[in-house]
Amino acid sequence: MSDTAEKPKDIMFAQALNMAMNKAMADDPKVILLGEDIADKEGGGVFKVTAGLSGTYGTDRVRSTPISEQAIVGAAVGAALVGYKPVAEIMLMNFITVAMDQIVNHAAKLRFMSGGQTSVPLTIRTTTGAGTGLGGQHSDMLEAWLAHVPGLKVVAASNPQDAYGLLYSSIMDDNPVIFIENTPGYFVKGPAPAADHTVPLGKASIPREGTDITLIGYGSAISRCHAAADKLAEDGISCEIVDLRTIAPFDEETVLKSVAKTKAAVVVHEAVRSFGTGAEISSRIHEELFSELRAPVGRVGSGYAPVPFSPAIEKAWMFSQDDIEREVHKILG
Amino acid sequence: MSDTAEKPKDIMFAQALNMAMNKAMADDPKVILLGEDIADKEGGGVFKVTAGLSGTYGTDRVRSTPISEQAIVGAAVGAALVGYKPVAEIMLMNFITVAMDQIVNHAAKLRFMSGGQTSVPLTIRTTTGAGTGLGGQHSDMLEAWLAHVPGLKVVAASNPQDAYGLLYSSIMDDNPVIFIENTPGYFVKGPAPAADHTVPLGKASIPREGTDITLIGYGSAISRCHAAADKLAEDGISCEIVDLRTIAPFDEETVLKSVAKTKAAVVVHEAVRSFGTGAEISSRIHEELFSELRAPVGRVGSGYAPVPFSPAIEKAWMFSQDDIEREVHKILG
Amino acid sequence: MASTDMVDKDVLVDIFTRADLIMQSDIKFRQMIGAGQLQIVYYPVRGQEVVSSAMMAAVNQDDYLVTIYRGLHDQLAKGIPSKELWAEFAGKMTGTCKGKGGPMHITHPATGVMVTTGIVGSGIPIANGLGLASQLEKDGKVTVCCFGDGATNIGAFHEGLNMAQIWKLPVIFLCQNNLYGEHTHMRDTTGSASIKQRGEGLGMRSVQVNGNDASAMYTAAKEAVDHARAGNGPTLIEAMTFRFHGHLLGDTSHYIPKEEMEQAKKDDPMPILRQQLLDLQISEADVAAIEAKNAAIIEEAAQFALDSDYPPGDEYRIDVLDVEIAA
Amino acid sequence: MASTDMVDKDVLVDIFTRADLIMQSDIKFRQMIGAGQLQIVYYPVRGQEVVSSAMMAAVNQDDYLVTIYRGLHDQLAKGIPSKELWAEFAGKMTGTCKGKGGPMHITHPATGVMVTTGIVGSGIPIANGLGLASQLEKDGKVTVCCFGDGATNIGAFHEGLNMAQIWKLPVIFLCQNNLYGEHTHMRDTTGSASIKQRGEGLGMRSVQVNGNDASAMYTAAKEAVDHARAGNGPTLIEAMTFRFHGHLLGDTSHYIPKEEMEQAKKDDPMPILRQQLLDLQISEADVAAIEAKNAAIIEEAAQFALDSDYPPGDEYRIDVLDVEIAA
Ligand SMILES: Cc1ncc(C[n+]2csc(CCOP(=O)(O)OP(=O)(O)O)c2C)c(N)n1
Ligand SMILES: Cc1ncc(C[n+]2csc(CCOP(=O)(O)OP(=O)(O)O)c2C)c(N)n1
Ligand SMILES: [Mg+2]
Ligand SMILES: [Mg+2]
Repeated sequence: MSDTAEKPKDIMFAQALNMAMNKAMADDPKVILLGEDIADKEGGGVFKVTAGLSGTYGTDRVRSTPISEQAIVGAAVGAALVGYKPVAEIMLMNFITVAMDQIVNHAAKLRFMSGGQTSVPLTIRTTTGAGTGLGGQHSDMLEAWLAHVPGLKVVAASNPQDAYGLLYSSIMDDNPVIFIENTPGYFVKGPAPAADHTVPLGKASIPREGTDITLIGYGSAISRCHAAADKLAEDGISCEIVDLRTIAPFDEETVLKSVAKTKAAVVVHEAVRSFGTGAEISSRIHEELFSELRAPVGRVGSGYAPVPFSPAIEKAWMFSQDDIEREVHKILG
Repeated sequence: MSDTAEKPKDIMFAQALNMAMNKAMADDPKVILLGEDIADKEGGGVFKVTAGLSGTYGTDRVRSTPISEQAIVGAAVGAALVGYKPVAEIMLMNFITVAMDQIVNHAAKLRFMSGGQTSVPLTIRTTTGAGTGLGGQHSDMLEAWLAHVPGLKVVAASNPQDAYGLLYSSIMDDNPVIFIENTPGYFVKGPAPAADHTVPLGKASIPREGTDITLIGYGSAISRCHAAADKLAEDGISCEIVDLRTIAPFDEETVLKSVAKTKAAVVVHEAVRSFGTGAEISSRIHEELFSELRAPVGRVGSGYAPVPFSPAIEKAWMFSQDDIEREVHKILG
Repeated sequence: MASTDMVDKDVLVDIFTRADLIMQSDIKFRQMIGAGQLQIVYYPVRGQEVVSSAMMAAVNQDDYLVTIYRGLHDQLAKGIPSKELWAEFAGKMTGTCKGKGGPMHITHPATGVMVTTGIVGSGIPIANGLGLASQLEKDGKVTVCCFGDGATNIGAFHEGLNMAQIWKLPVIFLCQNNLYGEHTHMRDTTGSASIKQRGEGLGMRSVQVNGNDASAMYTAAKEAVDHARAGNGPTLIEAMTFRFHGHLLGDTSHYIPKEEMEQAKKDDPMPILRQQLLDLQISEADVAAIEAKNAAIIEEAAQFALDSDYPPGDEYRIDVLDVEIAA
Repeated sequence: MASTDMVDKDVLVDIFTRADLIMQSDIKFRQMIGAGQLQIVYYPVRGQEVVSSAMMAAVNQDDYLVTIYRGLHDQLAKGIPSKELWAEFAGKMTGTCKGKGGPMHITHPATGVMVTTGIVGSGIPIANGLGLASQLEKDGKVTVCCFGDGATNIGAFHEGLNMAQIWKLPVIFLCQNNLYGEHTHMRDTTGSASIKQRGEGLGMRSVQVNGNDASAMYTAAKEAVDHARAGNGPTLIEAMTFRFHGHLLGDTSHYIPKEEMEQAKKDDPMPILRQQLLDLQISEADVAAIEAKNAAIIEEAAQFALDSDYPPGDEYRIDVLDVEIAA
């Protein structure tokens, strides 16, 4: 992953998502897509992630919608209740703020409140991430909110292969899944998945093994973890990287096993550090491995502020490779 | 607080809130109230918290609104931008899900995004809490979401005196404040505040001193912490209680000082434990006091499920005094 | 509101049978709660029986229903079994939702009761999804989506009706206009003169009808159902009605002028409908037999609810996800 | 759309002066971005100059404005100083918002520019709050709230218009209908025949006007402003217009039929308005002088933006709360 040079078979992250939806739609006629501008007439999505799908599967199954996020998610919930597997696109993650009721009070709860009579196998795809110069209302990482909601799964991929496997699994999963993409990451390339490549939900991966400390992250954090690990290796520090892939419920077993081995950890995410997902992961590690740890688990995240527009402030505010290295050095003394 | 017997001057929590708004409206003509059914013609609020205020200050300043939470919060944001101090009531906390955009993308960010040219001194009052038999969509504790949003203050009181002081401070504060009330707690009595009683935002209190372990909580957790502390005292365990009062940004100084003394802590809240506010508080304690702790910080919260309707399941799911005692015993060995 | 000829005798009997079950159930619930036999928050439906009975008489059991906290009349009219319904209200394991949902979240797919929501307006976007599924599936089903006058002030109403309209979804939006949202009169919250006007503003086929008149309500319902089944899209029905016992049990309706309440009770749809049956030469004995049968159903259901067990505490770990959550 | 007599010469000159500043600013932004001098996401406003210029000519500088990401024309028409505006677009410390807001979040209370939002529809409820403050304060101000056709599909539009209507707030809802929301034509997203129809459905005074016709637009704006200032409440103005350069810079408008774009460009409001001035015996020299003055303002502003410093990194800790956040 740290090697970003393009290889013959490399594909872009956005393309992997497109392939996953294509496969899901081919495999199961109950898979439908809903979202703003997602059909080809409207350009196949503002980031072209759904390009070509309405051509192949028709605009009955790939529907461009009005700017009505509550109606989009609600329609997906309703169709999911009676056997469809809708994939609703909420263009940017900040826009889930107008659809939280449908996501939290309905998608997440209808299975439970119906005593298991119904289920809501929908997937909500949404993208976000700073570094794009879009400012305060288009870049927030809000996964901590969703992770706190029982009944929702929250997923983020860090490379095209995982994106393919995880999105396919999300669509086929019988629970509501929030699938978080990274806007600047759409154009990052990586090895292409085999058509039958799968990644189960709820299982973290270990893309890099190491012995001195475990770096735990997901999505946009993973490339920075790799870069930091490369750099730290020069100082003789061996980092293991755990890519959560499913943020909630997360794979405690893999995390705890790794940290039990390295006896030190840093949790890394782009979201605001304060009250972020890193707090839960850190707490779980302390609760389970307190006496084995060499030092308290570190956390890296972005600063306590809305995402700033101006590049210089945005950079100072945002989590970085430097922050990871600094945190590792602090922990390992 | 653990003594709930009524004393001559005891008042109900709901009454303290009413008094605080009354004082704020008397002190400052810029204080206005907005919310569903809040004027006297409509009963002074479904829980009567605003009863009498429209009579005193008129329906221009105390406005019953349509069922339009986005419009309610939006109107409060707009009026706040030009010098008003609106108090918007979102009847139950689950309904903030339809107004999250106004709260998060606007109220919390406009000061920053305007480079400090404007500010949003609004207060959003909302109530919630399980144990009322209202089921999955009327009892959620969602403070962790709001705590994760830079620019918002999040407040919860545990007794009528604090409720009075904190609500007054929230209304007068120049930042947007989410003031979280507890539905079953409305009818709990406690000593009445003096008219000039104030409680600053951002300062925790220590309603009970102790030496063996610190129980940290807020709102509905505090009465359970007191009850557990009473019980644990019988086993010779001395608990100190920290009532955060302001959940975010929270008073790290008081928390860390207490735990530095007791060398053990449990964070308690009614919200779902997983990815709750307790995770942040626990993480901060570990980060700052790791080597001084006798054991990892414990956490008590509710289970990983929507709030169940049936009393038996609701009880099993919900955080409890027993859970606190069990956690303390686990930590102190 | 156009006046309508009276509908067929059989249909009226059908509507009455449903409406009487609702009325008696509502009375029984209020009695049992008053007597402390049930401890629940209850949203009375007395006064609105005919609206939903006439509506549901116009659809099939496998058509879908989405309703709200004040949904007892809709659920019963749709044919939900009383025993499981009562048990759910009582929080028992034998309830439709194993006691996990409760009165505000009744679900029973076997009778088409797909969602009951406690969030004002939120059923509307979900109803569209059911309608979308039917449209894609070409299964000929319609979805009935019930909500109140107050709900038409919230964003989801607007988004949902518009989406249904542009996609011609087979959904009937049944606004049961009882003039009050909690304690606030519609005139203080609604800029338009009617809810129908809002539907028209969204380009939707919209009708206003006296929902308490069984024939008028049934005719409006049937037309909307036929329209939807023919693939012509949604209808907004504004059914004028009234609620006699406040927003929830215990609410004294202090905000309703005395004369308004008196007039509404004079126009009580239930005795009117009963009299219509008698006028159509249905014998008092036949009507009484319907009532007796309903009473027996309710007695059995209430007893079943009381006799059933509460779910075990750790049920909360089941049905959160598709797999059980570890303790 | 009613046709209107031409408004006073002075007013037309005023409108042209604002509109030309907008047009030239838009051209300059696109040039500088194309040349790599600015690296920003830019929402072009070419084609919509007259709508906001005529609207803002009808209000005072201390009246309030709430607008959207595509807001450059509104902000300039409202009188925001070009230097600070350009500096903010460039993310500089000298910008209106010290570079923290950027193009999508321009604020400048001194000229009444209170909020610019990037969330579709969300300015509407906030505009009500400004209107509510004016109503309480009795300060006689009006609030202009700008948004697009696509925004009328979102819940906040519905809730906001209704609240303004029932409270008779002094707010003018200016829907700039350019027929497209991002890449989707209005006909595919909107169940009603017009946006005006939606306003009427909500009981609001609603007008549709050719926004590209300065006189018609000014007249509609003036009437709405007078109506609001007189305490008679809000107006929805649906101003028909078009955007010539896609949703954001780089968008090729592939989804717009060639003929539609050609026709729109033939109807370009700017040359039409310019010709109207000449027809009114304003000399070519006088018009050219206005244009030259605008060009100079823009040159100076662009240079100021380029020359200004970026904010220091730790500015992010300031203006989050009223007190500085610790590092
Ligand atoms: C989003 C939201 N806001 C507020 C409430 C609280 N609430 C419950 S019922 C109700 C009144 C609804 O009135 P109406 O739609 O007319 O239905 P009715 O109760 O009259 O049948 C309100 C405000 C809620 N449940 N959801
Ligand atoms: C709630 C929300 N959903 C989606 C978007 C993405 N988005 C930005 S602009 C836009 C189109 C808006 O169209 P319209 O209201 O017609 O305004 P125009 O851009 O044409 O001026 C969309 C969908 C958004 N910013 N906010
Ligand atoms: Mg009602
Ligand atoms: Mg548009």
